[in-house]
Amino acid sequence: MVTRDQIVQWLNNLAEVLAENKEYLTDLDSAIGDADHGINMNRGFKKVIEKLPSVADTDIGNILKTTGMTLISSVGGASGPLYGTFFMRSGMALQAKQELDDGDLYQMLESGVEGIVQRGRPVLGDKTMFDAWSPALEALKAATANGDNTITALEKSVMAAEQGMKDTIPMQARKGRASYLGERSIGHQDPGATSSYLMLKTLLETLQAE
Amino acid sequence: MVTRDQIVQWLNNLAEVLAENKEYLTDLDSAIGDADHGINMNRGFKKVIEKLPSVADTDIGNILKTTGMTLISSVGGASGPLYGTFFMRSGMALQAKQELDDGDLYQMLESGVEGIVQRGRPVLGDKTMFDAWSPALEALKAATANGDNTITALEKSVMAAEQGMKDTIPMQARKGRASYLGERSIGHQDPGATSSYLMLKTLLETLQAE
Amino acid sequence: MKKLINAIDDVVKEQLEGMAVAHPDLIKVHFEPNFVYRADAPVSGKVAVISGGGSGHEPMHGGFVGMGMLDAACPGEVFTSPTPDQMYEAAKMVDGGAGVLYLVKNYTGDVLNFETAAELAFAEGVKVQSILIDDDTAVKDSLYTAGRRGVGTTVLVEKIVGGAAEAKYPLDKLSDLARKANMYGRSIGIALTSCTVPAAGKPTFDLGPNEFEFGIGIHGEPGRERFDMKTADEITEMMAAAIIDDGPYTRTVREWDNDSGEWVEKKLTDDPLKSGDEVIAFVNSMGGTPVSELYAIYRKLAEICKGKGLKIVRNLIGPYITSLDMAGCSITLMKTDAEILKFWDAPVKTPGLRWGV
Amino acid sequence: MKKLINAIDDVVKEQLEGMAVAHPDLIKVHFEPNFVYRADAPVSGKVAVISGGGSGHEPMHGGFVGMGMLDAACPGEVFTSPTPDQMYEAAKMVDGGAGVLYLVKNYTGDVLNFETAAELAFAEGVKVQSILIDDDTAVKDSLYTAGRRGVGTTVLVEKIVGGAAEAKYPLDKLSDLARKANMYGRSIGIALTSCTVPAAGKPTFDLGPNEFEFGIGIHGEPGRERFDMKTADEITEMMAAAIIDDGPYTRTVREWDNDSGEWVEKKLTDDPLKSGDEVIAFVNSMGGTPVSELYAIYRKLAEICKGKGLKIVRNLIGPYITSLDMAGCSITLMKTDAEILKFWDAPVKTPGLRWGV
Ligand SMILES: Nc1ncnc2c1ncn2[C@@H]1O[C@H](COP(=O)(O)OP(=O)(O)O)[C@@H](O)[C@H]1O
Ligand SMILES: Nc1ncnc2c1ncn2[C@@H]1O[C@H](COP(=O)(O)OP(=O)(O)O)[C@@H](O)[C@H]1O
Ligand SMILES: [Mg+2]
Ligand SMILES: [Mg+2]
Ligand SMILES: [Mg+2]
Ligand SMILES: [Mg+2]
Repeated sequence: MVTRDQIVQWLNNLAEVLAENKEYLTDLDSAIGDADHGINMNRGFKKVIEKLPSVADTDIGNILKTTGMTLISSVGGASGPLYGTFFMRSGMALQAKQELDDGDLYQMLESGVEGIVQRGRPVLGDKTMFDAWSPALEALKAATANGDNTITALEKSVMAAEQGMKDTIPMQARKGRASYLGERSIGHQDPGATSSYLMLKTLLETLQAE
Repeated sequence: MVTRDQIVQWLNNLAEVLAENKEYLTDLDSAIGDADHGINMNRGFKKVIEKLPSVADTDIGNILKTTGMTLISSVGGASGPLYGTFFMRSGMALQAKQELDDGDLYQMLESGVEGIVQRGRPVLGDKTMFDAWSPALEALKAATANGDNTITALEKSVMAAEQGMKDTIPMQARKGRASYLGERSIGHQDPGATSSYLMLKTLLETLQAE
Repeated sequence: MKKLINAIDDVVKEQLEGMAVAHPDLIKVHFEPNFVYRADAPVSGKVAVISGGGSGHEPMHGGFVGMGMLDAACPGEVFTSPTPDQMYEAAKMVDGGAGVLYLVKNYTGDVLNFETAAELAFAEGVKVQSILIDDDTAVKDSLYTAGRRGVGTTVLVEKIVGGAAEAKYPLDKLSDLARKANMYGRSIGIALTSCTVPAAGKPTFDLGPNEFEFGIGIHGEPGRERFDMKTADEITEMMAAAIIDDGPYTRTVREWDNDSGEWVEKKLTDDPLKSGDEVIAFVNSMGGTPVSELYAIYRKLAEICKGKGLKIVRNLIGPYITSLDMAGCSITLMKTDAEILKFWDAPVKTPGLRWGV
Repeated sequence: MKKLINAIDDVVKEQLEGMAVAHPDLIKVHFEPNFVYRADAPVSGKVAVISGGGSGHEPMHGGFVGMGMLDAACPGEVFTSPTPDQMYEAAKMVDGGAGVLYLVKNYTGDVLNFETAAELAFAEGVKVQSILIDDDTAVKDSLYTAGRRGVGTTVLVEKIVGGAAEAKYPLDKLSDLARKANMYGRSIGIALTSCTVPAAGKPTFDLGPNEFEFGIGIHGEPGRERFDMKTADEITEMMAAAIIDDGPYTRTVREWDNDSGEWVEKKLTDDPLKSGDEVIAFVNSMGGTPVSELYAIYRKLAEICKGKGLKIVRNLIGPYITSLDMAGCSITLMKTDAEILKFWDAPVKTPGLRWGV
């Protein structure tokens, strides 16, 4: 079972991780984008951290929705509406929940990723955050079907996300700003796939910490 | 006696010397001015060379006046009207002359320098071309009074001009663009004093070549 | 990095404050969320024209707010799309009852954020439309990319649509004009240097002392290709060819249906320029290139257009859609007709563009 | 050096050609000698206002030729004063019978060449006057220097005097206005980078990555002092202080006496700005600094002026008197009165400045 406090802890940890990786993500974005992804994510999650205390004792659905709305109104760029929608949708899928079983956890991520797909319409191989999420979701589903416990299943999912993130390196971008570079986008890791991997990895580490 | 052809030769040689020293004069001007003195002088004397053939068989006065008018209408900047006036005045002092005795030669330079003074109103120590001309004129006058022949007298004059030029190095400019630099103008040789020295030195070398 | 700025986090805010104190007769600035709006907004019975995008392109968009052009502009962080709350609050502030037209440069971020804003505004009972600007011929196709970027044509569309809005065009007709003007416009940009994003502190890309980037956007992205430096004439020829020889361009855009309250997809194809066309020629500085060099470009461009049978009937030359301190320029050619010319010539009074009043 | 130019010797000529094809409705360009003049010149019964100077300051002066501003502008080579034949031929072209007023920036070269031109024009029977612009507070005294340089105030004087000339001010009254406006204006400039003169091919001076020059002119000259880089607010404070705390300034100018046909010397002293004064505030880019940064400067400048009791009644913000591609800016404050304001507000229609028509 994942508790409400663990979700809050995840978001707090994520803010820290994104602050630490601000330059790294920005550097990735300067190679094939406009050098702001780390700055964007950091600005957004700083705002999330400011907002969290006021909703931390409501339910998980509301916490995630608030996170999504905060990201939407503070990040801007492509990642703002994409991650904003991710959290809005995951929150909507978990209305009134105070804790999550394995099914809920999968539901949370799947709904979030569905939100990304609906907004950005990425397909596999476009060299976007979706290239990290899609294999991560599949791995999580397979592991759960396999009877793995939450942590083990998430571990497999994070490994898949990492692989998916790395797989973006040889891809030629077809969505977002990197697509303008055509072949020159090849050879660089997608910043959004990287932040998505960090998101999932931080969730795992938060749950492991208990 | 200085012949008309020698005067024409002087102007031709001067054009060459100024072309060779284009970068040198410009570098001097970039230290305390606007990095164009060599470019200006070169542009002007290229035009003079174009014009010369059409007046080369008139008289020295006319040749010098044409030189002056050409400089005025092609150089611009401070040096254009100053050197332009120099040649206009020297030409006016030598109306109808076909050759120059020592007195005429002095007259030519003195009238020219008077023109500079009238236009630019420099005084000694202002760090301008006048700081080369003034001692040069004095030395020429003294040498002639001393009974030196033309070449010897001019040699002394050139040496004085060189010294005058070098003496501009420690001066703080009080005229022209370099004056804006205040104390920062100290330690640099004045570009206009340098081109004036070259002018006189080329006259000497032209006369020596016979 | 040397810039006339204070704390990096305050760059956008302080520039907006400067605009507000400089032009109180023309504009007002709202903070949190940030937007610039007409001092006399809302203008009753007039469609409100709103644009926006990342900061760093000044005078666009904030400098184009005022009579005859934009009703509001929403500035994001430097090179980062603004957020839906800015666009939505701006719409509520300037809506004069005749609806709101969003002019959106085609970048994933801008498109996604403006879509959300349009949905929010519609939900509040405001009639909305959102027209995409996508004119950058450096992006070849829309199938394997996010589609052509919105660049120089944006300035021209904002002027023309702003003029028509002032003449009380209703929302549908105004949207048609905006769509047409966008489809009539084509652009290409080059960079002699990178720009430096204040928050990054260093140039976004490196260019050798003898290189230039061809086919850049306006966000310091590297371009389509890198070449050894060439003369102004040669560069102008390459740029003009990119625009004039460009084939038909097809893309699918999403526009809002105010009846069904849903997005509908439209497939749009614009035709190449052809001999006999009358055009507005726009030679733009990316920020670091002085206007004198733009005239060298314009000189050659005029010659090329003449040779190709394109008649330049109006022009605009200067820094209007910039990329911070980047040295470089862009060329936009927009085909015109009587309607476009009429509203191009219409009076405009904004901090960045002013004539006829 | 990377610039959008062709052969270095053609830089000025080709930029003029570009201007000519870009603005045939406003201006014409004469070559050999080079000058830009109003398309409708001569305007009968109106004093012709002529300025000029080295190229590299665009849009000044050629961009300010047109209705309500200059009748002609004489561009020299880059940073080199034009020659008397340009000024004299321009005068003959635009003289509408009411005489010619030369507006001359105070540089030795400009002064000497314009003096010759005035003498030539007078000899041809044209009534002339020549008014000096010398507003750069970076130059402290006029005794041990060539006197204050003509910088930002030039743009304002050209606009104001151009407006009054359009209103048919006679030559004497127009000269008085020009002299007054010059004496009301004070400026200071800073550079974040050098500029690069095309013919020189390399930056005129070197500045470290963390340095700026204070008190520069507009010709790539180094400034009065070099400092470690500071914030926009700190730099604005230094600049504002240089202007506002500047004491009375005295110089001797030479003006033309049309009766005696001779130059007469005049000793002029202008008063410092004082609390209660109304001013025009002009924040200018040296070429490489984008307008967004100018607004950061303007924001602080407005605050300082308020604190000092100076009321900014008009402003101008943008690249108007530049130094090629130099990054940096200048501030000009000009005291105003009803006469100055009236002609500042008067309609103007030039390539570089346009309002009211
Ligand atoms: N259409 C899309 N669908 C999914 N993800 C996208 C899409 N477009 C861009 N992205 C993601 O957004 C990331 C860039 O985010 P960011 O740099 O914050 O925004 P911007 O590109 O507006 O500057 C990319 O690395 C990519 O992963
Ligand atoms: N008032 C003056 N009187 C005499 N010589 C002067 C005066 N002002 C400047 N000069 C000379 O002119 C030279 C500069 O010439 P140049 O660089 O061609 O013109 P500019 O200063 O207009 O760029 C200086 O080095 C100085 O010798
Ligand atoms: Mg980015
Ligand atoms: Mg010089
Ligand atoms: Mg961005
Ligand atoms: Mg010069």
